Amino acid sequence: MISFSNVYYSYQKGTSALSDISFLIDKGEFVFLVGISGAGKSSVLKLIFRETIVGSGQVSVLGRNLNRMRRREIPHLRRQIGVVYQDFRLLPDKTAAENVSFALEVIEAHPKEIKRQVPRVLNLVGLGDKGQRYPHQLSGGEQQRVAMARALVNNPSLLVCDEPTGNLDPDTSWQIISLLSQINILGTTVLIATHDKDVVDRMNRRVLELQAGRLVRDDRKGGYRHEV
Amino acid sequence: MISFSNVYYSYQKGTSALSDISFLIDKGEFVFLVGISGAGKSSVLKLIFRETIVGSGQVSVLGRNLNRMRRREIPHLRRQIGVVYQDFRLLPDKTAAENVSFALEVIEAHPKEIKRQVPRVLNLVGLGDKGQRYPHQLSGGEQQRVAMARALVNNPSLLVCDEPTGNLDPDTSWQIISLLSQINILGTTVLIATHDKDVVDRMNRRVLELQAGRLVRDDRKGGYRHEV
Amino acid sequence: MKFRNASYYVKEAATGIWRNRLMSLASIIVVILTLLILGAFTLINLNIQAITDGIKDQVEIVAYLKEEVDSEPSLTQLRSELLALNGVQQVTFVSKDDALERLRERLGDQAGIIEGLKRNPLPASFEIRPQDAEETSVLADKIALLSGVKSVDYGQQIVEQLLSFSRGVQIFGYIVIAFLGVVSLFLISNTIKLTVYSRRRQIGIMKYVGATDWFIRWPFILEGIFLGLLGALITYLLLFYGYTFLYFRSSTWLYQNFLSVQMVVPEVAGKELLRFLFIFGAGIGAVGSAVSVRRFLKV
Amino acid sequence: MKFRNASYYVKEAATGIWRNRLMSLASIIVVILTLLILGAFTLINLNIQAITDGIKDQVEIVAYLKEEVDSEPSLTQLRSELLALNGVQQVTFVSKDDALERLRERLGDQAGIIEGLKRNPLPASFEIRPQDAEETSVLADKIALLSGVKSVDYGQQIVEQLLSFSRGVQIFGYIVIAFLGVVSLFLISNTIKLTVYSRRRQIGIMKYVGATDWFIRWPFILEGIFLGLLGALITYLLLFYGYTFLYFRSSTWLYQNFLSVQMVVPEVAGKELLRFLFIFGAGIGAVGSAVSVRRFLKV
Ligand SMILES: Nc1ncnc2c1ncn2[C@@H]1O[C@H](COP(=O)(O)OP(=O)(O)OP(=O)(O)O)[C@@H](O)[C@H]1O
Ligand SMILES: Nc1ncnc2c1ncn2[C@@H]1O[C@H](COP(=O)(O)OP(=O)(O)OP(=O)(O)O)[C@@H](O)[C@H]1O
Ligand SMILES: [Mg+2]
Ligand SMILES: [Mg+2]
Repeated sequence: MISFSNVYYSYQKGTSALSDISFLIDKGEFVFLVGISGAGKSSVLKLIFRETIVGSGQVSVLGRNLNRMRRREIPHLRRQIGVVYQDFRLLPDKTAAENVSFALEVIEAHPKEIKRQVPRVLNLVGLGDKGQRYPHQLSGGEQQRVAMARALVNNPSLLVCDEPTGNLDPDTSWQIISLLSQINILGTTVLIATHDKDVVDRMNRRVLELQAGRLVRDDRKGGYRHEV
Repeated sequence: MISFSNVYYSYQKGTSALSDISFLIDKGEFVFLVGISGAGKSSVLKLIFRETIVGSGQVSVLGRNLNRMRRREIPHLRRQIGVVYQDFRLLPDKTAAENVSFALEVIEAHPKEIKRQVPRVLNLVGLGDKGQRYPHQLSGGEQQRVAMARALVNNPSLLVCDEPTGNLDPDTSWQIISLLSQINILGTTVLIATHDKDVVDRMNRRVLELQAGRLVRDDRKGGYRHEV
Repeated sequence: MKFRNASYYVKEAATGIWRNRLMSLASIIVVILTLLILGAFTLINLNIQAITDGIKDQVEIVAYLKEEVDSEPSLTQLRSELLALNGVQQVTFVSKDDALERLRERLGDQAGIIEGLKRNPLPASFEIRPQDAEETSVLADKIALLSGVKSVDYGQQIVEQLLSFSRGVQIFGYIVIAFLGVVSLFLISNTIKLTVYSRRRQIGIMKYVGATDWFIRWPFILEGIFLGLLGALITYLLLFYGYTFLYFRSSTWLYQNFLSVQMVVPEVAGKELLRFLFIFGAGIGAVGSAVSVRRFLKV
Repeated sequence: MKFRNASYYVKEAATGIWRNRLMSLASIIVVILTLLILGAFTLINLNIQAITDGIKDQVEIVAYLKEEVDSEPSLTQLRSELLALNGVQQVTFVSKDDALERLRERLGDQAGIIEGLKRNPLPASFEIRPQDAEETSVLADKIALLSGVKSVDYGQQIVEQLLSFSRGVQIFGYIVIAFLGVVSLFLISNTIKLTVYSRRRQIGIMKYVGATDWFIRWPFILEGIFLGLLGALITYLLLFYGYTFLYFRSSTWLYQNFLSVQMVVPEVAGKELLRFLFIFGAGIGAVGSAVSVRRFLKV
């Protein structure tokens, strides 16, 4: 599903954001990506949905080598990946419902399908009654959940979430994570970059840990901290 | 320092974001504001730094009645309050250091003072080496810490933080909270809206809890959840 | 643009225009203002061209006849020879008496001078109007060679000045229009660039959600076309009614006062204008939008 | 603007311009293009006014003298009477012989007619140039009343047409300039509004950090002034050198070909232009920025 081999990446000459990262995520896995602030989690995710392109090494996602992907193929990749961005990236002049339906419009879903799916996912994230609000009319956590709804709506085969519960209280966080877990059971591969110790510990799933751009841990079933 | 009495607020007619909120925060206190996503935490904070104005009831901050404050007095209020916004609100075309120094420019601090203070606070939040980066060149947690540095830099008598550790790992979060606690000891009043259960539990300070826009708890020394 | 998507694109364009009202308004204002300048000068140019063409029409060659040519048959013979020449539009005969009469008029207060004459010394002449004023001198040379023609006069210097002047004015007019056209193009596309720039983040976000370039581009292009057309239409109405008003207020005055100048009738001017404005407006709108979006699609 | 802050504002304005290069460039382009149109038409207008003034200068009143006025003293007497009249600029005497000579020239090919005369039937005359062409008819009436003057002629109809025409052209010129001025104003301030709009969030953030309205406004105003001045300067250089080039290429040609028309010398035209462009550019820049920022300050 996702394979990194000897990936190096740097935003600016001289500095290095990722060094020699190699890992493999199979179809159907549920993986946490942890590490302190600035460790490189978001950078790893950006490489997966091709926001940036590797410096050296190989990245392949969904069976496709991203190193050699042409510009016009990128949209097709992204349609198969649901992404929750750390900074949400909601369209400011579209309502919550429109933001979600946009993800269906781009895959040219049938209008009827759109009408059915959008309220369903908004309900899933607990925003059934706030579809007509614009992003600036929602609380931080509500915006984050709209982003989650948008990532889920077209049943992607890979879900990539960057800090999806940063603005959510523990209870709501747990609901969202449970939702992701259910979706995972239905076959979607899930990769979550997070700082939420409770969630990671409680789920006890595979954990990748980054430290200053290096992969320092890959536990089959682990917690937020390395157990000694 | 801060007093709310019978405050009601609603963003749109018919709905209500805050209902009948009354509380008092004294000089030198350290207070957590908790509640599930959408409970109204940010709304309370917005009333304090006068982003919005009460529907009915009285809000006074730093001894001034905000209900009767004139538009041109608002900047003077805000200069005495350090705010960490939930969505950071960094100036995108200024570097991290410039964002921080801007808070000193507006109070017309002496250039020498600015030169001295800015690196000091950036160091405090662990970004001593990233002052020359633009916000989009920083990780989510780094941006959040720049926002924290900006709030701290002019030694405000009141610090208001909206979800200041949402994008930070537990260790960094704890460092930031410890920093706030130190500043509090030096006399600054601190009010933090947060979802971070661990932090609230560990600090064991005063906790205000909101539920659907109502104040349901005000513990002198409490945890994230109400102890029964 | 697949047909299934067309309605989506139109809807997107419509909401885009509405939700970015400030931007849309700004674009339309720029379209209207620039096209107003451009259109106004097109109208002015149209009239100037008509006037200079009118002036050219007044160019005439006078062929003075030899004294011996005065019988009806020989005059008819010469007239048909003249009409047979290439580029002759009209031939008028001026008899010796006509010529004297004209001179009398021309001299005005000094006409007394004619009374002292014993016999009419003026020759009869043919006045020849050339089809194309530019060909006057060539034609005059040919006429001079005809038997029966004593001498030829077409005010060489004046005609040449006139032609040179009208050529100058025409070229100047076209230069001004071209200059204004280019400027309008820049101004409009510049504004579109700014409005698109203010939505650059959104374009990026759309790409992150998996939209193809064309999926993002079409609504912008439709917006551009619509705003361009609307701007062109408003400009057209302003100009057409403004021009018609002016026409009825000043055309007679102009005609009476100068050189029999007549303004181009509004219907004719309007039709030209309409086509021009619409193509220009919609064209810039579409192309400007498409080009402006491009630079933000690279994410 | 306290002096202590001035350097901060200037620095802010400079970095603002640089970090928003695209916007700054767009603004400058608009300033240049609109001022280019405005400036070009100001130059055209300046020249047209000069030409029509030149035409007016050629208006003349001819006072034909009675036969009996032919002695030196009586002529001197009449001349001084004419010069004593209000509004007379210049008086030239044309003797009977001069008049005949002129007629001969005027008749050209038909001059033969004069040879048949026994005596010169033309009167002597004074040609009077009025100070102000508009006063011609009043002056002519006064002259007609002088003893020794037989009749007065100033081509009433032609002069009136001419005056009416030059008045029309002047008014038209000023209308065009005013129209272009207003349009430029809108276009430039519209662009500024758009550039400020793209920074509206930042303005809001500044207010949240405790900046006063003026603290935010000054850098924008300085930016506006700077971009306005720079645009005006570039426009000025383009127009001045373009005009000078044209002047040297076509002035002689114009002079030789038409009505002794002469273009306004570049130095004179340039000075007018410079002051005009600078005030206009800097003014719109400053006011446009200040006004545009205002609406985003309300947070
Ligand atoms: N656009 C950029 N230009 C330069 N450096 C960058 C850029 N984006 C990120 N970085 C740097 O790369 C490093 C890794 O960033 P990344 O965003 O991957 O961290 P992260 O693990 O997601 O952190 P966080 O938990 O704070 O979001 C950080 O030191 C950051 O400063
Ligand atoms: N601008 C707005 N217009 C309309 N409704 C709003 C607006 N801002 C917030 N709301 C609503 O008011 C309620 C309280 O919002 P608030 O931002 O105070 O919540 P919060 O406690 O900060 O939540 P979170 O933890 O998710 O940030 C929410 O239901 C939200 O949808
Ligand atoms: Mg990150
Ligand atoms: Mg909030």
